[in-house]
Formats: sequence, structure tokens, C-alpha cells
Amino acid sequence: MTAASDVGFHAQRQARWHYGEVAFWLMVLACGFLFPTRYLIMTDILRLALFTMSLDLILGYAGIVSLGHAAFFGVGAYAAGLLALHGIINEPVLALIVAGLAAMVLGFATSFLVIRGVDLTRLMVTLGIALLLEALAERFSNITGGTDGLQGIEMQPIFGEIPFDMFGKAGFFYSLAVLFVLFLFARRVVHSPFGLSLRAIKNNPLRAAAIGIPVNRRLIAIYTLAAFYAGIAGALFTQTTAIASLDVFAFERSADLMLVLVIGGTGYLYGGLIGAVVFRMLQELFSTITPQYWQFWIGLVLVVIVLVGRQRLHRWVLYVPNLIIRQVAGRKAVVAVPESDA
Amino acid sequence: EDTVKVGLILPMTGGQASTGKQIENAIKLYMQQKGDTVAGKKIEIILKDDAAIPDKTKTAAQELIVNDKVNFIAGFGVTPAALAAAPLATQAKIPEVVMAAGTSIITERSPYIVRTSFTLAQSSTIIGDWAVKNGIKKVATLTSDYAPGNDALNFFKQNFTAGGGEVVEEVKTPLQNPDFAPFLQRMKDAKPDAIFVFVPAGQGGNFMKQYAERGLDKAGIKVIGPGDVTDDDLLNNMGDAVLGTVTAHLYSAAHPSQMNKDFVAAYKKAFGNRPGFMAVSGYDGIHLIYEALKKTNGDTNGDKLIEAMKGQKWESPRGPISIDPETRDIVQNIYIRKVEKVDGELYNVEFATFEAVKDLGKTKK
Amino acid sequence: MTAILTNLFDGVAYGMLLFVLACGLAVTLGLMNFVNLAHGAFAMAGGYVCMVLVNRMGWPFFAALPLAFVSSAAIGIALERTLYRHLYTRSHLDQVLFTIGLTFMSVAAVDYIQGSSRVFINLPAALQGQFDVFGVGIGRYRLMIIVICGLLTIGLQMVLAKTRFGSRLRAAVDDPRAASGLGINVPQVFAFTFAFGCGLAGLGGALSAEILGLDPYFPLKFMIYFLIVVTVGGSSSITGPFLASLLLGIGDVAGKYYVPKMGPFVIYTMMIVILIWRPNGLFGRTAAR
Amino acid sequence: MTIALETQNLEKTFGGLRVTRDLSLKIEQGARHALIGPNGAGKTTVINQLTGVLKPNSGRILLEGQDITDLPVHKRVLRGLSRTFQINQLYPDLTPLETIGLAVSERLGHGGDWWRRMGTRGDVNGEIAELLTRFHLLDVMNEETVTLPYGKQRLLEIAVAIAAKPRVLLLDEPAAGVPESERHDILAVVGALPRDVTVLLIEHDMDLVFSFADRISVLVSGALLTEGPPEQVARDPQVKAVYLGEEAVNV
Amino acid sequence: MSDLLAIEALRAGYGEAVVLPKMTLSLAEGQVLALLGRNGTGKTTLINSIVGVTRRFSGTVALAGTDVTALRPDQRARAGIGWVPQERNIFRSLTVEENMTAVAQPGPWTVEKVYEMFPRLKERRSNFGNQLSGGEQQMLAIGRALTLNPKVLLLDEPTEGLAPIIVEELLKAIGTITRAGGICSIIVEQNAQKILGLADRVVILERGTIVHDAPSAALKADPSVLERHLGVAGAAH
Ligand SMILES: Nc1ncnc2c1ncn2[C@@H]1O[C@H](COP(=O)(O)OP(=O)(O)OP(=O)(O)O)[C@@H](O)[C@H]1O
Ligand SMILES: Nc1ncnc2c1ncn2[C@@H]1O[C@H](COP(=O)(O)OP(=O)(O)OP(=O)(O)O)[C@@H](O)[C@H]1O
Ligand SMILES: [Mg+2]
Ligand SMILES: [Mg+2]
Repeated sequence: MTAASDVGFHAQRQARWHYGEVAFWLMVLACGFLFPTRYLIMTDILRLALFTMSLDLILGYAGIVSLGHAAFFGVGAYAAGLLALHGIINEPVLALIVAGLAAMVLGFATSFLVIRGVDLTRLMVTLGIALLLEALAERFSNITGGTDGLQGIEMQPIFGEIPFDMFGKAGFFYSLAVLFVLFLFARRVVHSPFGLSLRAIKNNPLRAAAIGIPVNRRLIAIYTLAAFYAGIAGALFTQTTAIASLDVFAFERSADLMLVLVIGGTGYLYGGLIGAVVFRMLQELFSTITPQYWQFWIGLVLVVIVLVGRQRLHRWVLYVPNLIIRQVAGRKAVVAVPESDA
Repeated sequence: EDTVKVGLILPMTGGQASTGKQIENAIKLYMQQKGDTVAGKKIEIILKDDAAIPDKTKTAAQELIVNDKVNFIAGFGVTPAALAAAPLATQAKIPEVVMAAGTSIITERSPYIVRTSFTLAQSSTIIGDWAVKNGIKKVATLTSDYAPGNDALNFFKQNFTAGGGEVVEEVKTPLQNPDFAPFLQRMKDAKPDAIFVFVPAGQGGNFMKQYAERGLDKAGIKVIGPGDVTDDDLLNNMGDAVLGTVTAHLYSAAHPSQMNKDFVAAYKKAFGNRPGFMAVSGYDGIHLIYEALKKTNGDTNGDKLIEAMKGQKWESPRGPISIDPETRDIVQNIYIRKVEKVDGELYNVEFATFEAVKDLGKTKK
Repeated sequence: MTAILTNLFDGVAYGMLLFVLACGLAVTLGLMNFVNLAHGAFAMAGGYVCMVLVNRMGWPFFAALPLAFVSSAAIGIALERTLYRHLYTRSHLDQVLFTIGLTFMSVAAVDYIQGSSRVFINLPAALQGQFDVFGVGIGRYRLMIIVICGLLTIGLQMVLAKTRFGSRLRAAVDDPRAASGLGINVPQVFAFTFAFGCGLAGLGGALSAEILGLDPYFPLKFMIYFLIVVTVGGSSSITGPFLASLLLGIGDVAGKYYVPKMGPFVIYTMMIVILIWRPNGLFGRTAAR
Repeated sequence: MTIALETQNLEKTFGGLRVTRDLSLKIEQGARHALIGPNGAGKTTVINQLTGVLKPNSGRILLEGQDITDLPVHKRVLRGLSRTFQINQLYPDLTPLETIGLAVSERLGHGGDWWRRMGTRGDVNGEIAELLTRFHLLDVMNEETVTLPYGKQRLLEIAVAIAAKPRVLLLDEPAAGVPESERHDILAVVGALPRDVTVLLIEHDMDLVFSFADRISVLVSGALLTEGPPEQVARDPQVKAVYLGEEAVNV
Repeated sequence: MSDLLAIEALRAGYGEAVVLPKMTLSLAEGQVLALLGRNGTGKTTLINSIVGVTRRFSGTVALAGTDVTALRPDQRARAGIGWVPQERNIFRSLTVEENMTAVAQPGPWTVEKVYEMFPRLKERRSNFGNQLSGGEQQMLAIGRALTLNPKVLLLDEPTEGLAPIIVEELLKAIGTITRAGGICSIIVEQNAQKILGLADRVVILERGTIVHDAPSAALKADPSVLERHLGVAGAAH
């Protein structure tokens, strides 16, 4: 039946790779070779992008707002730090996964608290959990090192082969690889029926349940997955900086995360990546110009972004690339930024 | 290469911003006074904000070393920040001049670390000794629950109880603590001779205000502690309740030397307020960098610079100080001061001096 | 016994302080459904205005308090007319982004103008110290806070429950288009409410300076507390946040007094437990908005 | 005849208000059953209890003989109980294709599938296509639901309910907001369902009710007033007094 | 000028879209106008344009001889326009009573009188807007418009979702109110048959333009017009 194949074609529309996406990733990879002196900040951006992607999974797709995502980041960070510090798992990739799983367990356990309630409640419950964890980490300073953080973490080479270097080259490519793999996985998930059902729940939980979607179970699943991602981001943080200190749990980290995601746009996975680049670059730019008052300018940019409207900004930003691609490939608008905010 | 670059990493934003500002100001002042060339080299300061978050410190330090090719890294508002940069100093073989952070272990983390600030052990042990000798038998302690607070508490207790004093109540307050009322009430109920207090810079004002509000001063309960609680930066704003507070510290804006008078006057003129102990640490920090360069004759080899710094001795606004050649930590006088009114303003007036105090945290180990 | 009473008094005073700081937010967030995270910035503005008037220009404290209200309200209305009003219909995330931006700007601006050191407001002697009632220490300043907050709560509750203004406001929030088509001057109602919320924040900032201290990071440091009060209280009335503040204040003070080790855990744990028990807050209205 | 859906002594109160009073309804399999009654009689509330959106205070609900009183909403759907809402409940940001695709996937048990992409299952695609065609939604299948005209949204609302292949379908004022000329189309679609599908209809448009239903229950203040075939209900003086009014109804 | 409501060459729509290209319509005191038309022909847009919540490109609206074109919607409402929106738009966080008192204006219609008309509402007076049944919401929307004590009553599909007996009473009441003096009404309706009895005049829209404007008696006599424009037989099924 032609209608059926038509339906199949259109149903897969969003799941297909666009040229723009391929170009995007090639560009990211190219950065690794173009700016060999900036590995650190680029690694920082990648970590932040991964972390933001985790928030996007719950906020952009399932509509769960969180101001305490740093909880999972922190657990991942400390888990990776402790594993390395005590030599429990020396191989970074394995340690990364274990740290992610640790965060995932916490995610699963706390998901039951989070799925109830309205947005504001969720914000505050998640925030409360992160703050409690921070307080706990401070209290159990014999394990966590208290305010001094974990001291003396030394990372072993990746796969026993590639050592972390001072310039952060290995760290960058390692982070990029992790980000890309997890991105592929997330991309697959969000385009599955499961991913679509999350969007349905975000749009209208009442109707979602009325077509047979087990709403709570889906929310728990995605929240747990997001916790895993955040844990991995945290573990990457520790592995690439050899630092784990209390501020991994800090409110500011969760709040920045929210800003990054909102700047980049929610619900299409690239928001985190774009937001991370924009946010960090702005921070870097302003704090170089004025180390004391850079917050003012960041604030101004945020205000302007909102007043001008993110959609319009995206359109402006994408105008040139689209124009070029259209000229070259003769296709219609290629890169588009869907907006779907909670 | 005729410039020497100093990467200055300070908390310029966030809760520790006033530390960063004081140090930056002091450095500016020093360079105005002494010129920006030394041993034929021009000194260039590159300031980075780390908001007292260690991973930012580390990234900033790494960028400074790798991209800006700095010859010194300096600043560091809090201990974790100083520690985060330590391995980089070792790897890059450049001096790390710590101008604020006060935990003992810091200088042990890298052979390239020198400190011009203080350690908490220095003033806490001294005030402990002083207290027992001056008729204070029962003390209640109120310290912020984080590493420096615990350091202060432990060093104080060690000397105080060794001298025969008794700690009757011990309260640790959360780091972010808006209201001291319940803790102070506990202090009051314990009826000690004095309260030993350590709270992070900035919260001293809150503490003293509420101390007075609750009438602990009238109940005859004194405040003693390391000087953070009566930091010159805020002291004048705290009201008369602080009068009589006795603290042990490295610096008072009322230190009666000519050099200090000039320093305070110049600082006030340039920035409109009094310098605190953070300012003087910064001032001495940059001085140390200048002196080291003088001694190496402009050679920027890290090992040579560190060698040159070891054993340096000079007169600072706070009094005579030196760098311990073994530990690279600061050796300085610790003064016992009492808050008094001088010309209508509140000052920590020094009345006893413990000379050339080393970091007791290390020497005892 | 006196210890319990003293703690109760301190707890009530602390709770009232939280309330006076947060009730402006309860108005903008709870009633207008606008996520104004810059609330603390308005509080800070009020605090600094009061500080400058009292410390630098020698105004009496009680004369400066109303001015703290007025100046924050004036800043509020200026921003509302120029910026905020474009954002009522935008998503909450946009509102968060915008108001965080404003907060950052205010922090840096105040740091630039006033420096980053903490400041306090000089109090008249009449407000300093404690007096004794049957052995219970009553702080004068805290007592004043309790009185002011009590009056404020009663006044607010009257306005919102007993006058038409309250229902017109909620109507305008529920459905601005229909409200305007049915004769409610929506922009005016919003502007007035917003300015009032900001004024309350300013007053709160001025009152809290004595206990919390004022520095440029005030808006960020205490943002969490404002939000806790409003969420726990439930965002559809003034009584909710009021009782939540009391509960949290008393709980916090008692927790810190009796089990100081648990200090930081008390308030967060209370919040989580309450929100799990009643996801819409203690006095939230049934269905989700 | 077997009973498809049954309530036993159902009770529901809001605060002090009894909205459902000791309600025992039996709906036979394959019936075209209408539930009518004055505004606020509690019809929507009954539907909400049947589907699990609201929990009854007491009483039982049986679906094809099995007790479903305590089942969550989605499980009832999977057992074959599906509904439409009085006010459209759709996904504003999703397209009709996605909306229906999701409903079909869930029913076929692929809803939790997180690896295989949408649109790669032939059986699902076929069914989506069939439904889109039947409800005249094929031409707008890629447009976001918010942008659709109301009539199309209403059709989508019903299509989603039917995508669940219900054995019992509950329709809450399906014709609300639909113009005169299209009302009968909607019921025609419903009427074309297989005979063994049971339909319970709530509607205030009496023309529609009487042309569709073969049995009518009248609910007043939460309790059953009367029940019977259309002609009998239409003549009932009590029903006229509380609900129908004086205007004659053509049966 | 005796027309209570006068619309002159009104061009209106949403955003860039023009829904009503050029609408001219006037209504005298005591008149009940039935507005018919298929889905999406612009009935609601016309009502909303009188209220002032659409985009006006050009043209004027006058109320009792005064030009209200430049007024904001809330000013128009206070000048005497009572609106029952198609979607009811009940204020969900207000109680039934507050829904009315929030917008009420002095005049003969008080909350008590509305309760007399819809006793059901009185029973639910302290329920919140989102705790009402569909029909109760409709009643409240009507009651709310009445407490505005309008000169022009605009009812967008007011009978939707109401029980037949209530519809009967409601329509009767609207007739009485309108003819009692000082006001005129426009009723949008899907079911022409329902209101032919009540309306004095019938206007049928098609693509935003009036295609038929005549006394209702004429339509009753000639059902073919309805058949032509609305696609349904005027006669009952
Ligand atoms: N959440 C609630 N709280 C209190 N009362 C409620 C709530 N929901 C509904 N009610 C009341 O319950 C009664 C029944 O409502 P329901 O929606 O079931 O009526 P209905 O029969 O569907 O009426 P309609 O034909 O007007 O849609 C109404 O009087 C309504 O006011
Ligand atoms: N908010 C809006 N923005 C853009 N176009 C709109 C909007 N509302 C309605 N329209 C369009 O305006 C046209 C007229 O719509 P309107 O709602 O006035 O029709 P109607 O006659 O009231 O229909 P119905 O019988 O469905 O109520 C339609 O084509 C509709 O799509
Ligand atoms: Mg109903
Ligand atoms: Mg309409």
C-alpha cells in the first residue's frame, strides 16, 4: 500500500541524518586539530555538552524540569575520583561506565520522588536532593575530602595505552569519543517509539495515559537514563581534570546547565552542544576582557537573547549556513532548529 | 623576551570576591609604587577569575601556562584552588605563589609552591596559648564546618586544652549560614568565659552583630579567635559590640610601623577603604616575586626563582616576615589584638607579639 | 522551658524574615505565574538604598524603610513597563533565562558601585539588643520584624481575599485575553502587582540586612530560600508561604539548636518531605496549573 | 447477551458533594448505549472513573467480567477500554502521524521499544495509513496538531481513541464544536465500527442521540433516573421535566 | 443614530492573515441577530473583533454612537460589550462567584440574578473554574457576561454542551433580556433550527463575508437558503 510506505517514510523523517548534522560533527572533530592550544576549554565544552544533553533528555523530551542535575554529575565525579584514587578500577573507560552506573542507581532511586508534582515542585525537589548530597559529601569528609575535595587523583592511560597529557589532547579526544557515542545512542532512543512517547507525555500526560502509555514507568526510565548520562559527564570531568570537589554538586552548576540548554534550545539534542559552545565562549570572552564584571555582560546577553527571541536568533544564525547549503546542494532549508519548550 | 608574565588567579566573582579584590588592589598598588620593571624585565599581570571553584582554577592555570607562557602563577583564594594548581606548577616547573589560601598542607603539594599569606595553625595555636595564660578557663567554640574551620578548631583545642583549658561546647555551623541565632543561643546557654570563633571572611560581621544582639557581650562572654572574624575590611561596620574582642592574627591595619601607616594611607587613597590581611598578603606576594627576579637577575627559570625565594626576609606592612627555606611557607609575627576605638574608628590594636611564628601545623608533624 | 520559648521566638522571627523576603515572589510567581528569579535583586536594591540613606546620609532607619519599598517598586515598574511585560506570555524557561540574566547584571553592577564587601545598616539604639520577658530573651529587632510581617500578612491577605483586586489579578493570570475582553485592564493590573511585589522585596532586603548582611551576591545566595518558601507554601495564596516560612523558620532554628550537626539538612529535608507529601505545596490548590 | 462493561454501586464524592450515587450500570456487548442527563449530573465523572482518571470512593467496575477498579489508566486501555475527551486532549507539538503512530505502537506492544526507530515496522505503518485515510487526515499528517482546524482536531481525537482498537469505546460529547453538517459524519465513523465493539456515548444533541443509540440511560444528580430504549426514554415525563424540556423530539 | 452597534468596513484577522476582508454590519436596540455559517467562516473572528481581541487592519466599530475602535478590549467591555467566548474561558483559579464578581459592573444584572437564572451555579458557587462540568462552565460564561451589564451581548455558540431544557430556557431568557430594552444580542449558532424562533434577523457568513442577511421569518419560510449556505436542510431530521 503506497499510503503505508508514505507513512513509513514520513515517520522516519526526523530520524534520518541531515547533511547539516554530519557537517556539524566534522566541524567538531576538525576543531581538535585546528586549535591545539585550546584543548582544555574545548574539553570543558564537550563535558558541558554531554551534561546538557542529559538534561535535554528529561527536559526537552519528557518535560521534567530539574535544578538538581548536578547531583548525578557529582556522584559520577566522585565515583570516578574514588575509583581512581583507591586504584579500584584503573582503566578509565571501565571506570567511566561504573561511575555512570552509580549515578544511574541514584537516578532510579530518586526518580520516584521526581515524577510526582508540577514543574515548580520538581525543580525544588531535584534541587533539594542535590543540596542534600552536597551537605552529605561535606559531612563525610573522610571519604570525600570535604571542602578540599579528593586529593591526589592520578589517571591511568586509557585502555592502558593512551596517557592523559598536560595539554589535554588525550582528554579532548577521549571526551569527544564518549560524547559522540552517547549522542548516537540518545539519538536512536529519542527517535524510537519510546522517545516519541516521552514527547507525548510532555505534551499531554492525560492523553498519553489514555492511549495506554505507562506514564510513570516511561518517566522513570528516561530519568534514570539521564542520570547515567550526567554521571558519565561527571566522571569525564574528574578523569580529565583530576579534580573532584564539593562544587560538583553546587546549585550554580545545575543553574548554568539550565541556562546552557535554554540558550541552545530544547528537544533536538543539539541544543546542549550549541548552548555549551555559546555559553562557554561568551564566558571566556567576557572574563578575559573584565575578570571582575564579566557576569554583567553574560547577564546582558541572556536578557538580549530572550528579548530578541531564541527562534529569531536561531534563524539569523542559521541563515548563512542554510544559504550556502542550499546553493551547494540545491536543497531546501537544511538545518532547522525545532523549538519545543516546557 | 623582556617581559615576565605573572598569571594571577583569584576569585573575582562569587562569595570570595572580596578576597580577590583586595589582593588585586594590593598588587596594583605595589606596582604603582615600585614601577613595573625589575631586573630589566617588564612585569605583566594576567588576571583570571576562578570564582574559587577548583576546576576553573585548574583550567585557568593550564591555559596561562600553555598559552600565555606565564613565569609565575599566583593568587589562589581558597585551599582547593591552590591544591588544584599544584601538579601543574610541578609539571611546568614554575613557581606558584599562594597569596590567600591558609591550609598547612598546601606547600607540601609541590616543591614550587611558596606562600605569603598565613596558615590557620599560626594564629589558632597562639590564641589558644594566650587564652589559657590570660584566665580563660572555659571556652565554647563556633567554627564553620569546612576544612579551614576544622583546622582552626583543632589547632586551638590542641594548645588550649594542653594548657589546662576546657572546651565546654563545640558547634560547627554550615558554611552557608544566614542566621547564627540558634548557635549563639547554645553558646549563651553553655555560659563559657569566651567563645572561640572562626567563620569565613565576610560572615564575621553577621556573627558579631548577632553576638551583640543576643547580649552575650553583656553576659561577660568574650570573643576570641583568629583574626578573620574582625577582618579590617569589615570591622568598622560592625558596631560597638565588637569592642574588646581579642584575636590573634598576622596583620592589623593599626600596626604601628611607619611602613604600615604609609601602606594603609596609600591603599585608602587608591581604593577608598582599609586594607585587610588579604591585601597585605597580596602586597607581600608580589614583593616576593620582584625580589626573586632581582636575585636571579631576571632569569625566569623556575628552579632558580624558587631557590631565590627561599629564605627571603623583608619588612612588610605587617612587620618582619620571611620565607622558611625548608617549607617555603611564611614565617611571621603573630599579634594579639583587641578591638578598640581609635579616632572614632574601630581597629584591632596589637598588644602582644609572638615573634617569627612558623607554620605549627607542619613543624609538629 | 525558657530555652524552648527563646528558640520559638527566634524561629518565628527567622521565619518572618524569610516570609518578608519571599512574599514578593509569592506574589509574582504564585499569583502572576511569572518566574522572577531576579526577585533577590530587587531585595538587594532596597537593602542598598536603605543602607546608603542611613549610613551615608544619616536618615533615620524608619524613614529609610519606606523608601526601600518605594525605590524597589519604582525600579520594578520601570523594568516592567520596558522589559518584563514582553515576557508574561513566554515560556517559563525564557523567563528563567531572562531573570537570571538580570540577576547577573545586578550583581556585577552593585559590585561595581558598592564594592564586594558585606555591609550592614546602622540601627537606632532602640532596635538593638534584647529584653527579657520572664527569662525569655526577646530581640528588639526580631520583634520588630515579627510585627511588621504580621501587619503585612494581614494587609496582603485582606487585599487579595477581600477585594476584587485579588480575583481580577488571578483572572488576568489565568487567561489574559479573556480577562481583557471582559473589562480587566490586564497591563495595569500586572504592572501594579509587579511593582508591589518588587516593593515588598525591597522592604525585605532592607529588613534582612541586619541579620543576613548585604553584599552583591545576595540575590544569588538567597534565591534558593525564596523559592523554597514559595514552593512549600503553595503558590496560590499568601497564607501558604506565610505558614511555610514559619514552619521552616522554626524548624531550622530548632534543628540547629538541638542537633547542630544536622544544621544544613533540616531545611532541605523538610522541603523534600513536604513536597512529596503535598506536591502542590502546603496550601496549593488542587489541580496543577 | 454478555455484559461488556458494568459498574456496581459506584460512589464518588468531591468534598461533600456526591457526584456519583450508588450507580449500577450494565452495558451489553455490542450495544450503542447513550448516557444523558442534565449539566453537572456527573456523566463525565462516570467516564473518568471508568477509565481510571478518577478513583471511585467505593464500588466496582467490571470490564468483560473482570474487575478493573484498581487498574491504572494505561492498563485499562490495553485491556480494550478507550475514550475520547469532552475537550480535546491531543499533543499540540506532535503531528497526526505521530499521534496515531504512537497509539498503534502502544497497542501492539512496541511502545517501550527504545531502539527500533519509528516507521520501520510495516504492520504499524499499514495501520496508521489506514486510520489516517479513514479519518481524512492523510493530507495533514505532517502538520503539528496545534495548527490544525478544530474539526480536524476533533476527528483526530476520535481517531486516536479508535487506534487503540477498543472493545469498549467511551465518547464524551464527540460532536461538541463540530458543525451541524459534519456531526453525522463523525457518528457514521463510529457507527461503522464492528458490531461487537461496545459504544457508550454522552451527548446533548438529542437528534444525534436518538439517531444513534439503541439504549439510553438517564443520569440525574449522579444517580440513575431511568434506562430503556430511546422511544421509551423520550416519552418519559420525568426525563422531559428534568432534561429534555417540552420541545418534541423526533425519534 | 439609533444603531446600538455599528461595524463599518472592518478588516480584521490574526497576524498577517485577514479573515474578515470588509465587514459592515449594524444592529439596533432590542434586536437579536443569529450569526450562522460553516466551520471556519469567521463567526468567532467577527465576535472577537467586536470585543477587540483580534488584529484590526482598518475599519471602525461604534457602540451606541461612540467610536470605540481606538479603545482597548477592557475599555470596550466597560463601554458595554458582554462577551461569551466560544471556548468559555472560565478563570480556572477563581471560584464560580469570583468569576463573576471579578468583572461585574453595576446594573440590573447581579450575581444573585444570575443564580436565579442558573440555580446550578448557585449550588457550585465556591467550586473553582476548573472543577465545573462542561455545561456548568457554559452557564458561568453566560452569567459572567451578564454581570457586565452590557449593551451588546455577544454569545459565541452559547448552547453548546447544555442540556436541551436549559437551552430552551436560555434562549427564551436572551429574548426577554434583549427585548426588555437598552441592549442587543448576537448569537453564533451551529444549529440554525434552534434559534430561528428566537432571532429577529439572520446573517450567514462565508469566508468572512456576509452572504445572506434577512429577517428570520424569511428563512423559516424558505429553508432552501439554509440548505444552500450551510449544507443542511432547514427542516429537522
Ligand atoms: N474536581 C472537582 N471538585 C469538585 N466538584 C467537581 C469536580 N469536578 C466536577 N465537579 C462537580 O461534579 C459535578 C459533575 O460533573 P461532570 O463533569 O461529571 O458533569 P457532566 O454530567 O459531565 O455535565 P456536563 O453535561 O455539563 O458536561 C458537577 O456539578 C461539577 O461541578
Ligand atoms: N488565532 C488564530 N490565528 C490565525 N488564524 C486563525 C485564528 N483563529 C482562527 N483563525 C482562522 O480564521 C478563520 C476563521 O475562524 P473562526 O474561528 O472565526 O471561524 P468560525 O466561523 O467561528 O468557526 P467555528 O464554527 O469552527 O467556530 C479560520 O480559517 C481559522 O483557521
Ligand atoms: Mg461533561
Ligand atoms: Mg467559532
